[in-house]
Amino acid sequence: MLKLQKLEIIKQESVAPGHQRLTLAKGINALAGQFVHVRVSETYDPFLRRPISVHDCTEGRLVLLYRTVGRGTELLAAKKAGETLDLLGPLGNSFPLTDRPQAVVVAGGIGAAPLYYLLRSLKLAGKQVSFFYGARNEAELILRDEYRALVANYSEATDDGSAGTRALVTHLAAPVIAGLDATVYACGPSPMLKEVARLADCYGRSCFVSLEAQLACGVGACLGCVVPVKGREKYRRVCVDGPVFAAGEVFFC
Amino acid sequence: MLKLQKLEIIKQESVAPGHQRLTLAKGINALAGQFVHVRVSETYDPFLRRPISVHDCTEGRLVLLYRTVGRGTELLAAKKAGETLDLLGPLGNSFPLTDRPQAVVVAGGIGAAPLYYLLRSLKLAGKQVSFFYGARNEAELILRDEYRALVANYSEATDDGSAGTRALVTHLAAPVIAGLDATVYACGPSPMLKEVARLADCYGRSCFVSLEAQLACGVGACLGCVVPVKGREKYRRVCVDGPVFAAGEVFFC
Amino acid sequence: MTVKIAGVSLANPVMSASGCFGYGEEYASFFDLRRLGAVVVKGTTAEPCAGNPPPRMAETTGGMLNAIGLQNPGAVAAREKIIALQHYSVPVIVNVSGHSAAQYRAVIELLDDLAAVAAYEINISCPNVKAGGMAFGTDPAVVVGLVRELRGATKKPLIIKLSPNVTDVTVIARAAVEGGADALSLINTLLGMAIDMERRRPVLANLTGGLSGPAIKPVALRMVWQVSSAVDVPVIGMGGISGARDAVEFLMAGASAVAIGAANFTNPLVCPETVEGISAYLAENGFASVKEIVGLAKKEWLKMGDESGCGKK
Amino acid sequence: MTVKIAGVSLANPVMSASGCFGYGEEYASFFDLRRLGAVVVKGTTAEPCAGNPPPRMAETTGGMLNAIGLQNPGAVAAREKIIALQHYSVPVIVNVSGHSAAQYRAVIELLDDLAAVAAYEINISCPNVKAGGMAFGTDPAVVVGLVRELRGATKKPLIIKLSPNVTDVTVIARAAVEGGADALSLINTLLGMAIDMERRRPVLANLTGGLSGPAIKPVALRMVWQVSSAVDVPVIGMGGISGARDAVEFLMAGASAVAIGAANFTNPLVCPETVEGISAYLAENGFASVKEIVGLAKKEWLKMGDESGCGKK
Ligand SMILES: Cc1cc2nc3c(=O)[nH]c(=O)nc-3n(C[C@H](O)[C@H](O)[C@H](O)COP(=O)(O)OP(=O)(O)OC[C@H]3O[C@@H](n4cnc5c(N)ncnc54)[C@H](O)[C@@H]3O)c2cc1C
Ligand SMILES: Cc1cc2nc3c(=O)[nH]c(=O)nc-3n(C[C@H](O)[C@H](O)[C@H](O)COP(=O)(O)OP(=O)(O)OC[C@H]3O[C@@H](n4cnc5c(N)ncnc54)[C@H](O)[C@@H]3O)c2cc1C
Ligand SMILES: Cc1cc2nc3c(=O)[nH]c(=O)nc-3n(C[C@H](O)[C@H](O)[C@H](O)COP(=O)(O)O)c2cc1C
Ligand SMILES: Cc1cc2nc3c(=O)[nH]c(=O)nc-3n(C[C@H](O)[C@H](O)[C@H](O)COP(=O)(O)O)c2cc1C
Ligand code: FES
Ligand code: FES
Repeated sequence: MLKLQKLEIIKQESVAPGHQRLTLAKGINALAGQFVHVRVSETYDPFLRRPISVHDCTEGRLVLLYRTVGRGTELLAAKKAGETLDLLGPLGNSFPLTDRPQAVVVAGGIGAAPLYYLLRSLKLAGKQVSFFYGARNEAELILRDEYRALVANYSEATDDGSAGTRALVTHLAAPVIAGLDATVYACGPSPMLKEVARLADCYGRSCFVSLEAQLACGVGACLGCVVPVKGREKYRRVCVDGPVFAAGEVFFC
Repeated sequence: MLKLQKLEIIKQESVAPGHQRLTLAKGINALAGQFVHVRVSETYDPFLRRPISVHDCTEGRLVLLYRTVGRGTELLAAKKAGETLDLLGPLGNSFPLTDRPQAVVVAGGIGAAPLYYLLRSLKLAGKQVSFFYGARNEAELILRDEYRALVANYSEATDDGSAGTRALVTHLAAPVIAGLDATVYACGPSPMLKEVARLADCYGRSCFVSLEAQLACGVGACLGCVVPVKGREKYRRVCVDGPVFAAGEVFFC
Repeated sequence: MTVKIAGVSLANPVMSASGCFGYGEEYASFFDLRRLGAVVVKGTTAEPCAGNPPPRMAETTGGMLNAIGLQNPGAVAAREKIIALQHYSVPVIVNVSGHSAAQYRAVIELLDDLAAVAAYEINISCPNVKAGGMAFGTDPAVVVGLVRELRGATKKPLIIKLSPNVTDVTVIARAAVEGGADALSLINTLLGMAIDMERRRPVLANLTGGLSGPAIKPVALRMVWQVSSAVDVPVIGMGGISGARDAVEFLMAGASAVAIGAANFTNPLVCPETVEGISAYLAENGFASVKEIVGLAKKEWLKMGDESGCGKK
Repeated sequence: MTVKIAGVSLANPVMSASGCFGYGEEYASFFDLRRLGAVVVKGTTAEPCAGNPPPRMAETTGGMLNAIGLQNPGAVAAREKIIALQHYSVPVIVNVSGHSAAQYRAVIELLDDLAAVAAYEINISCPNVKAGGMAFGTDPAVVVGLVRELRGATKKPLIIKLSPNVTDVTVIARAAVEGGADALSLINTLLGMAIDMERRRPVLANLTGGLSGPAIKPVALRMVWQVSSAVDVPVIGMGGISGARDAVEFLMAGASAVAIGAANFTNPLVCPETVEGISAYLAENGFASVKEIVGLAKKEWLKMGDESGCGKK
């Protein structure tokens, strides 16, 4: 069901400084964890598409949540409601559900983006969810009220204590991962993922992480987006073998 | 007085299919024949600025008239009132006034753009002006009513006879160049300029033509925009030695 | 729209470039691969190859660097993928890579019985493999020897893929033809580098990578012109082609067919769109076949004289 | 911000690249030329040179082709322009071109008494002159000979400007140093071509031209890294620099100073903006001098080890 299409932008909101939420017209049905590959310019500068996770999806209506970190995301942020967006997707695999009734979800910064839809999906599947949201400071706990509204067990951590506990989010999550026979999901910076993976491994929890890499094709053809994995295969592609990987499978750089 | 500045776009109008008129906020004072060098994108694709003649100028307010022929001019046309434009200018020399009380002005297609301001300047200088406006068809006689309103002696020629006389504009102008001791000015496609120059030479009229070339720097530094000239110098730069040249000085390609 | 390259008949002159189209399966979900002139598959080595460590890619202005390092499943596994491609009844060209003549030969021997393989493209120009690879592509004596050896290994057409990272590409082109090449393809990527200012180190784990995309088109056009003027075998042109306009320029510069690489990543439909665009161009301009525009710019160039400094001296 | 190149002290590491800045006068109306590390003037030949017929330029994706063909007023007229530049008390580096060793030598002899000339940049790499020019830049024996001869002609520093259109740029770099070069500058333009589809012929009257601009940056960075690793003299890096970020990347790759060419055309203030940007970068990151970041990426690179396939093997 790979699709290349142009969808109208329904809404483009600035939800926090440097963070945008973009709602698209109906057209792509995606699962939590998948992403779309967006052409941000009609020229060749920038040359490549930009991958953005599905933040939410209802009846084929995608919502994206993204941080403007460079020219590509800035060009995306400059697009207005009514304009169309050239999209490839949905791409990639999705967060797997397991037979465990409990789930622990850990987000670091903009890594929260794909986890919103995961939280919704886990709830729909009847799971009991604990969500840990970490960021540098209060301002970077993007859409915290919406995340908080979604789950009963919501905890926050910031590096500077401006919101929630002043701690690494993994320190907050550690006792729960240790104590609860839950499936663990995480998305965020590499050191955070590495620590979540270590904790999950330590307590024998199955754990899934969503990874990032520089993508080119986004469809598995160029072999540019690989991450090192354990075993004979050595490398796997983030764009089609991921972005979600079993934590035990990958090396964290 | 070379200036690099950003000026607000006051108005961006489509005056005919594929033709735009753009009015800028106060900031650049130019003479008829000069041009501005416009950065159409903040990226490097397209890489170079685009030269556009001054269509009109009153008290530092520039008006540009341009045809969308490629990506650069399309990007320019996509800019809206309220946005700013990165401009270099005014650049180049201008149409010289002579001691002759009569002037013949010949325009071919979008070559009319800089001649509007020239017609106004000639009138202000008290000259008697005959204007010949040629194009492929009626639709390409851009802003014909405005040009017509400006001069008493207005004549039109089209290739297909859809407006004015079905003839080459040079055929219309020929008897007047022959019969009138006037200074001749022209802007348009190369074969037209060549013919105007030939006629002017034939009857001993001084004649000035505005030339085009692919520009890079626009300020005389790169030597990329030269046209072949007669005499020892061999080449002269369109951007600073022109765009207006004495017709007898240049070779027409 | 048909063209014949090295004895292989193609429905049109547009191919996918090696390494940018996998073994075809990924793009088969976007369009019918029959619409292509040929599918050129990923660089295939005798043994499976894991490729270079990541990061393998960096975006650059108007292009990208890659240092994939020839990751591929090896010729034995590639057989299955090539057989699967038969479903689309599109000519398959196998891009062959190796670190020694023996390794190149081994790939051909492992695949030569496959009717699905229409031709081999011998990659003597990959900048991302350390032993051999690029060395093959820069020394004319080595090129003659390698092509001759492979010529002896198969009856199928041999297309030699040239590196742009040389002082004079026509020297290598002539060497390949002397060795028995049926056609030449060019250009492979330009050797480049990217620096990560924040991390204060090279972006690519392999240090250098190959530059492709629209940025390199002028270099590619120049080499296609040079090589197609220097040899009598057909040239497959590539390097920065992103649509029919670019493709027509390459044909006019002397290419008999074209391949599209990195542009697939930006626009997965670029190949079929290019086919349609060339077809429309030919029809609108009264050309009866692709052949009529091959090298057209050279003919015009020869006709140009000195017109008082306007144009050619 | 000061740097010392081949014995010349510069207020900062940013120069204008030859041919993109005339003799300085055009840009003097945009900013005070004192803000530059040095002005490198247009390629100057012994006799006046009219250059190539137009069209001389073509825009390409992320860059441009030029075939100016060394139009310049000749060394005698250039004297006046160089003397005029003294008003700005900025070091002037004269880019010297010719079709034979004798012609190069003649330029130096005509200018050597000028105190305003801080150094010569010997252009052995212009792709747009037919006799000589590029030939000088691609043969190591010729390079040693030429540099040695010019070394004998002047006491001023000699900067040799290298061509990227070679198989191994370090071979030419070593030859230049062997001949007596005080510094090397690179890269000159990549040889390219553009085709005009409508007119069905090459865009440039000269057929080929030199490619510059952001498109070539990855090739330039790679060569700067290679050459600065291969020789002990300072390297002036250029090719696609359009701001402080690019400049810092070149410095980290091993350049001791940088030059900016085509980007001046897009942004006439790019040179002073780059100076300010580098200065801000140094301050924000706690570097006391430019020197501290020269080659920094190499140091980081050497430190990188294999971390389970993440990063360097
Ligand atoms: C599968 C996937 C899903 C993603 N989902 C989201 C999301 O939901 N929201 C969001 O804000 N971001 C997401 N990202 C990251 C996003 O793709 C990058 O931030 C974006 O591509 C940067 O483009 P730019 O032009 O703005 O920045 P650039 O100017 O290209 O670079 C700015 C910085 O971002 C880094 N960067 C550039 N491209 C990538 C990339 N493809 N992946 C990671 N880092 C990159 C660069 O190294 C640099 O440090 C996702 C990435 C992947 C691979
Ligand atoms: C001094 C000067 C004044 C000009 N004034 C006007 C004006 O008032 N109104 C107007 O409509 N146009 C004017 N032009 C032409 C205008 O600059 C070009 O049409 C424009 O640059 C094309 O850019 P593009 O990206 O849209 O087209 P491209 O995609 O770059 O090219 C489309 C077509 O335009 C031609 N072209 C591209 N650049 C130039 C150029 N710099 N000069 C001439 N032809 C070019 C190409 O060969 C091609 O055929 C002027 C040109 C010069 C040199
Ligand atoms: C990601 C990637 C992988 C490539 N792999 C190969 C390869 O395996 N063998 C080969 O001969 N060329 C390979 N190439 C080179 C392309 O086939 C092509 O020659 C080059 O990219 C120039 O064309 P382009 O600008 O259209 O991409 C690769 C290019 C890219 C971008
Ligand atoms: C229009 C133009 C003219 C040039 N003329 C010269 C020259 O006379 N001598 C020379 O050594 N290099 C010349 N160059 C090469 C530049 O100095 C520089 O090496 C090259 O353009 C790469 O840098 P850039 O990408 O910043 O332009 C010229 C480049 C351009 C674009
Ligand atoms: S981005 Fe091409 S394989 Fe993943
Ligand atoms: S455009 Fe550079 S000299 Fe005219």
